[in-house]
Amino acid sequence: MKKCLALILTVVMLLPVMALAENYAGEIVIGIYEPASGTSGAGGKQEALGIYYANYLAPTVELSDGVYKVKLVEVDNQSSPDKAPSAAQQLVSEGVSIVLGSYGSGVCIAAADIFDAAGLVAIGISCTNPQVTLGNPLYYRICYLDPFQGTVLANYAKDEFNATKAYTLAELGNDYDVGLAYYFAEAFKGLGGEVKGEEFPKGNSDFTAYLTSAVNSGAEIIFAPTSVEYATQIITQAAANGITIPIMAGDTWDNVRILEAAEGTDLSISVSTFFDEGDTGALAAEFVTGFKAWLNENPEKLANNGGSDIVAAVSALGYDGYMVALEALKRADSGDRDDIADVVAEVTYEGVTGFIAFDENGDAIRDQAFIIKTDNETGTWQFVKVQNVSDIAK
Amino acid sequence: MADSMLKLNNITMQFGGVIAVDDFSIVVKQNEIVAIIGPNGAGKTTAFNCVTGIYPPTSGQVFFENRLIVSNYPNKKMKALYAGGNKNFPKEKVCLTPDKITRLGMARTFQNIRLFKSQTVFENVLIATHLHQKCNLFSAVFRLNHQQEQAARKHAMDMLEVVGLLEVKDELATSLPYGQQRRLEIARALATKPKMLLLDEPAAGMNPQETAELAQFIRQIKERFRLTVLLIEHHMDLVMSISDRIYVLDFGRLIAHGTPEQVQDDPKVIAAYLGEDEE
Amino acid sequence: MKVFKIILSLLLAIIACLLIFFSINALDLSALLKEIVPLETMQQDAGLEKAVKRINDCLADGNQNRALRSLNRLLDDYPDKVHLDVQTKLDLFFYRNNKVMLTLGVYVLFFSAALAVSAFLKQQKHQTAVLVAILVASLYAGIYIVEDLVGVNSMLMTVLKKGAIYALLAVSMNLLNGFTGLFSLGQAGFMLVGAYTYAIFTIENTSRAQVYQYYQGGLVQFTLPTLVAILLAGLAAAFFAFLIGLPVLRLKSDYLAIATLGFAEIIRAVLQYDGLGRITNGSNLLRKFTTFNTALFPFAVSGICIALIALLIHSTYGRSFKAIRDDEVAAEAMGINLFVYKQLAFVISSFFAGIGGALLAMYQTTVQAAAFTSAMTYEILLIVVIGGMGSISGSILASFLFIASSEWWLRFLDNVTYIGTFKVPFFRSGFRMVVFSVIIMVVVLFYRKGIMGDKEFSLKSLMEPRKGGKRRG
Amino acid sequence: MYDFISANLPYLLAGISVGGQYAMIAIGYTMVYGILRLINFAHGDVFTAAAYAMVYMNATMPLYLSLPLTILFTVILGYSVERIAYKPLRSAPRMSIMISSIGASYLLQNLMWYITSGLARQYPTIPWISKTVTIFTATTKMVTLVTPVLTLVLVLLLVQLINHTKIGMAMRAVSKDFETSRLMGIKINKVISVTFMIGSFLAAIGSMLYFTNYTAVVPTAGAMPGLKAFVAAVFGGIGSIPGAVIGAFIIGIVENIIKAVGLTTFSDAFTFALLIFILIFKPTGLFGEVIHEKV
Repeated sequence: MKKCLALILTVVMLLPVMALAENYAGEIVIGIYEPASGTSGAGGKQEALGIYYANYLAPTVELSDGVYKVKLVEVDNQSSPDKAPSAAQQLVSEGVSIVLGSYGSGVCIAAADIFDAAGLVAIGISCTNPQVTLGNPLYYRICYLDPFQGTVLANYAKDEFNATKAYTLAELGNDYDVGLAYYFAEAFKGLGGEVKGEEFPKGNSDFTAYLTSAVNSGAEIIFAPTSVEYATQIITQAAANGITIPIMAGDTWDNVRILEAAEGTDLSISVSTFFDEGDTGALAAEFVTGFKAWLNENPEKLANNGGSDIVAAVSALGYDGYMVALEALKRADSGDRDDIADVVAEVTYEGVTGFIAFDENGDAIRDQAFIIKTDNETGTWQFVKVQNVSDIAK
Repeated sequence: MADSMLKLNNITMQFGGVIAVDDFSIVVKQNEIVAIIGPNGAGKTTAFNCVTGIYPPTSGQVFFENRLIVSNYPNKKMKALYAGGNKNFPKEKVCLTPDKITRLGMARTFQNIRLFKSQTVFENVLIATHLHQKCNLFSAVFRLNHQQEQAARKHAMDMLEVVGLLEVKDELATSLPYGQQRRLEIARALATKPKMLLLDEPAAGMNPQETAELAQFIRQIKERFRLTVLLIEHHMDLVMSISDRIYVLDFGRLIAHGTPEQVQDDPKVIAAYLGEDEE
Repeated sequence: MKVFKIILSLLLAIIACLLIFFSINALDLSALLKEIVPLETMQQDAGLEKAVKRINDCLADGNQNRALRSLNRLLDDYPDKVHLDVQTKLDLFFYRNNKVMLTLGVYVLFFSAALAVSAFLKQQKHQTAVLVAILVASLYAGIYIVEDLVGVNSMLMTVLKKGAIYALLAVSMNLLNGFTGLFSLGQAGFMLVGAYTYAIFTIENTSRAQVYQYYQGGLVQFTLPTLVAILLAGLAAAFFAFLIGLPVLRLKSDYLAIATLGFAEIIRAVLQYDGLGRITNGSNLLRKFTTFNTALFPFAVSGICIALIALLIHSTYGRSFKAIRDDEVAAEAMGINLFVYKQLAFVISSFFAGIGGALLAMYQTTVQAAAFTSAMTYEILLIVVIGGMGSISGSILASFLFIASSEWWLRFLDNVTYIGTFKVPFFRSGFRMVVFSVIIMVVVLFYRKGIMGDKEFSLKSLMEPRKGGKRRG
Repeated sequence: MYDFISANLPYLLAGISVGGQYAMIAIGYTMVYGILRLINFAHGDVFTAAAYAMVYMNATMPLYLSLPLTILFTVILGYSVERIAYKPLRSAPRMSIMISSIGASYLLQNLMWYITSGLARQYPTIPWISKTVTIFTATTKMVTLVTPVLTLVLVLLLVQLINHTKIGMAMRAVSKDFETSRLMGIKINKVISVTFMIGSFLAAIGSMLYFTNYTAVVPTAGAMPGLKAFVAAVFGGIGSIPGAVIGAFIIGIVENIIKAVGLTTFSDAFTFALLIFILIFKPTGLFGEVIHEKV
C-alpha cells in the first residue's frame, strides 16, 4: 500500500516537468483537429488527407528570420462534443501556432471557447454551422455556411423536382444535421413549400419507420443531411423499402460510401458540395491529378480515403485550409499565436475550391456551391450545376 | 391480563401449501422468561418472524403491551389455499415494519447470526443506539449533536461491558468466536433499550459450560434491565433452568404448555421429541 | 522543542513578509521596460523599438499575458541590447512570478502561524486539526502556484480539473453503491439534470438569442450567480432522485440497477424532446454559460462537497447506511427504517451528482444531453471499483489516476509512433482505451477490493503499517 | 381502411422483425440470468462482435464458409467471456460479478472500436434473405418475413432441448437451486458454459438477421438492442424463455408504433418506461416466479 502510494506521489511530482518539456526549435506546429473515428471519422480522415497532401507539397514556411519546418500534430476529437474539449486542450498544450478543423460543427463549437482562451486561431474547414464563428472571434472558416447551403438546396429542390412538400431527417443533437435541416426548411417554406421534420436518436439503425412516415406525409423530396454512417443505412433501407422519392443532402454526403450504397439502386440522390472533381480550372485540375497520384502511391492513405481515389470535396478544402494557414503565418511573420490572431482576418488566398477571403464574422466569402448526383450504374458522382448566390433571391 | 407483555392470537403462517405455524396462541407476562421449544422445523422461528414483522402471518393477531402490532387475514390466492386451524379471522389488516416494532421496545437476535460484517464489535452496538438519537441530518453532519453522540458511545460501551466483550471492541465482528458473536447480538439488541427481548436459539453451538454461563447471563440482564424474555431453544437444560413457562410446538401446532415440570413429563412432548411408533 | 518551533515560525514569518512586500511593490511592466531598454539604445534599433511598442500596446489593451509573452520574445531576440543588472533581474523575476510569490508569501505566513499555534497546543486532537489545516492549505497553494507555472491550459491542469470533478462524482456514487449497498446506475441521468439546470440558468442573456437560435431565444431570460446555479443544479437532481426513488428503491439489487439505468435514459430522452426546446434547447448544444478558468474552483467546490459527504458517512446516518449495506434484515431489526434511509442516501448522492454534473458542464464549456449515456455511468462506477467500494479516499485517488491515464499518460498509445524507422505495433487511435479497459478488467477480477478496499487513507497508515483486517483480492 | 393499413403496415412489419431479433438476444440474457442471477451486460457486445466477424470473414471467404465460421466464432467468444470474466468470481458477491460484466462489455466495445477505428462497416448482403419482397402495399426485405418464423422455430427447438435432454434437465435444476444441484453432482461449470454457448449461438443468428436489415455496423451497435432485449427478458419474466420471446415482440412492435405516432425522441425511452412500469407492478414479469429469502 505504502509503496504504491509513494509511487503515485512521485509520478504526480514529475508531471509538471513532463508538461513543460514539449518545445519545437526551428519548427512551427500546426494542429489538425479532426475526427479520426466515430460517426464523422470517414470525412475527418479525408479532410486530414487534404491537409497532409498540402503539407507534403509545402513542408516549410519562410519567415523573415529564416525558413521554418511545418510540423503537423493531429488529435482525434472522436466526432463527439464531449470528447472534444480534452482533445482541444491537448492541441493547446502541444503549443501549436494555429489549428485546422474540424469536419462536423458540433466538435468545433465545443472546442471554440478553449481555443479562444488560449488565444489560438482556428480555421474551420468544412464546419458549416453559423454558430462555429458566431461569438467566437478566433474561429475562422473557409467553407460556406448552412443558411447559404440550405437556400441553395431548397431552390434546387424547387427548380429541379418542383417539389412543394419536403421531409427533413436529422440526427438528434447533431448541430450539423439539425442546423442544415432547419435552414433548408426555412428557405423551402420561404419558397412556398411545406416541410415535415423528424429527428432520430444517436445510434439509431432502423430508418424504415422514418422513411415510411416520409412517404405517408406525401413528401416529394427527402432531405437528410446526416453523417455518412447514417446516410448509408438510410440509402440501403430506402432502396429495400422501394422508396422512389428523390433524396437530397449536404456536403457530408459527398463521400465514396454513399456511392457504394447507392450503386445498383434506382434512388435519385443529389448533394451540394464545395468542389467538383471534374472542375476544369487549372488549379483544381492540377490538385486533382496530384492528389490522386499521392493517394495511389500509399495503400494506407487510399484506405483512409475510403478505398478509392475519388477526390472528396473536403480533401480539397483541407488542402486550401493548410495553404490559408501558411498565408497567415507569412503575413504574421511569426509563429506567435497573438501575431497570427492580429492578421488572419486580412488573409486572402486563391484556392482550388475558389477564392478565399474572410468577412467580419470570420466566415469565408463564398458565392457558389456545386450540386452533384449519384450515377447508380457506374457508382460515380455526376456534376449537375454550379449554384451561385446571385442566381437565387436571398 | 393488564400485565400481558406479548400476546399472539391464533397465528397461522402458510407458505403456499405448507403450514409452518398453525393456530398458535401464547401470552407472555411482564418480567417472565418464556420459552418456545420444539423439534427442528416446528415453526418456532417462523412464529418469531411473524411477531417481529419480518413477514405478516397468513392470519392471526399480535399484541404488544395490549397494542395491536400485527393483524392479518387470508385473501386473494391464500383464501382458496388456506388450511389453518383457526377459522374466525380478524377483520383489520395491520403490519408494522420491523423497525417500528423495535421502536416500540421489542428487540431480537437471529438464529443464523446476522452481524454487520464489515463493522467492528463496537460499531455493531453503536449502530443499534441510533434508535435513541433524535437529530436531523444537518446537526448530524455538522456534529451539533456531539453530547448525544458521546452518550450513545457511552451506552454502547456499557452494553459491551455487560456482555463482557469490552476488550475485543475493536475487532471485526465476524472475527469473533461463535459464542461471543451470539453475545454481541444480544448486546446489540440491548442497545436499543428494549422492554422485551426475543432470543432465537441463543445457545446454539455452545458447549454445556458456555450454556450454563448463558443461562446465568440471561437471568442477570433480565433483572438488570427489567426485561421480559421470550426465547427459542433446543438445549433442554437451559430452557428448564431459566424459563418460567414453556410452550411446545410440533409441526406448527401447539402441543403442550406450562411450567418446566409440567411440560417435562407431558407424554405428547416426549413423543414429539423421541418420536412415536403409531403415526 | 516548543522554543525551536516558535523560533522557526518567527523566521518563516519574516521570510513571508519579505516575499509579500516585494511582490506587492513589484514594478509594473512599463516601468520595468524603461529599466531594461534605456531610451537611447531603443532609438538605435528600429526592430527593438517596434518590439517595445508592441508590448506597450498590449499593456494598453490590458492583455497582460500577451505583453509578458512579447517581453520574453524581446529578451531572447535582443540579448546584447537589453541591460539587466541584479536589481532589474530581481524586479523582473518578481513581476513575472508575482502571483506565485504572493501566494507563497501568504502560505508561508499561514504555515508559520499554524506552527506557532501548534507549539502551544496540548491535545493530540488539536494537533492533528492544525496538521490537516496545513495540509489543505498546502494543497490549494500548491495548485495555485503550479497552475501559474505550467499555465492553466497545460495538460496537467486539465487533468487536475477533470480529476477533481470526477472525484466528486465517484465519491457521490460510492456513497450509494459502496456505503449503502444500493447498486444504482442512474448517475449519468442525475449529472445530466445538474448540468442542464446549471447551464440553462447561467447563459449570458446577451448570447441567449444565439444559443437558442431555433427556439426564439428560449424562455429563461435571466442569469443566476454561479454558486446559486450550482446549488440549484444539485437540488434539481435531488428532486428527480426523490421522485424516482419512491418506486424503484423497493427493488432488489440488479433490478434496481437496471431500473435506475432506465430512468437515466428516460431523463435523457425527455431533455432532448423538441417540445421542451425553449427551455432545454431541444437536442442542441447549450453553451456560452459561466465557466471557470482556474483549477481552484472545481477543487474548492468538490473539496467542500466531499468533506460534507465524509462527515455524513461518519455520522450516525452514515453508520445506518453501512448497516443497511451489511444486512438489511438486521438493520431493520435495529430500528432503522429501510425505505427512509435508502431514499435519503439516494437523494443525497444524486444531489452531489447534480453538482458534479454542473462542474462537468463548466469544464466542457458546452453541454449536450446526447453525451450523458450509460457509458458515462459505467466509467464512474469503474472508478469507484478501482478506488475501492466504501472508501472515499480510494475514489478520489482512483479518479485522478483514471483521468490522468485516460486523458494524458496513455494518449501516446493512440499516436502512430516510430522508434527510428521501426513502427511501434498496435499504436493507433483507440489502442489507449483497449489497454485501459484491460487494466480495469484486471483490477475487477484480481484486485476486487481496489486500491483502498473499504479502508480510508490516513496519515497514520503512512507512518506505521496498518494492523490486520485489510487484505487484497 | 385500405389506406390506413397500407400506411401502417411497414411499421408493423419493422416491429415484428426487430422484435424477433430482440428475442434472439433476450433468450441469451434470460437463460444466463436464470442460472447465474447475473445481467450479462457483455451480451449485447457479443452480438455486435458477431456482426464484425461476419463483415471480416465475408471479405476473405465465400458465404457457405463465413456463415458457420461466424457462428462458431461467436459461440467461442461467448464461452471465453464466461470463462475469463465470470468464472473467477463464482463465489464473489453478485455486485462484483455484475461490475465484471460491465467491464467486459467496456473491453469488448473498446476492442471493436480499436480494430475498426470506430468507422461504420457495411454488413455483407446475405443473398436470399436480403432480396426485397412486396406484401401487398409494403415493400421490404425477405428477412423481415424470415425472422419471426426462424425465431419461433429456434425457440421450439430450444424448449425441446431444455425439457427433454440431460443437459436441459441439469440447466433447470441449476436455475432452481445452484448449491443443491452442485451437491447433487451436476457439473455446474459445464452447464453454465453450455448456457453461454446457446445464448451466443442465438445472438449470432440474431445479428445476421438484424444487420441484414440495418446494414451499418459500429462498435456500439449492439448496446441499445442488448439493453432492450434485457428489458424484454425482464418484461416476460426473467428466466422464462417464452416470456422473453413474447416480451421482445411486444417491445419491437410498440417501439415502432411510437415512431409512427411521431414521438421519435422517445422510441428508446419508452422501452425503459415499460421496464420500470413492469418492475413496479409485477416485479416477476409476465411468466416469472417468486423467490423467497430465508431469514
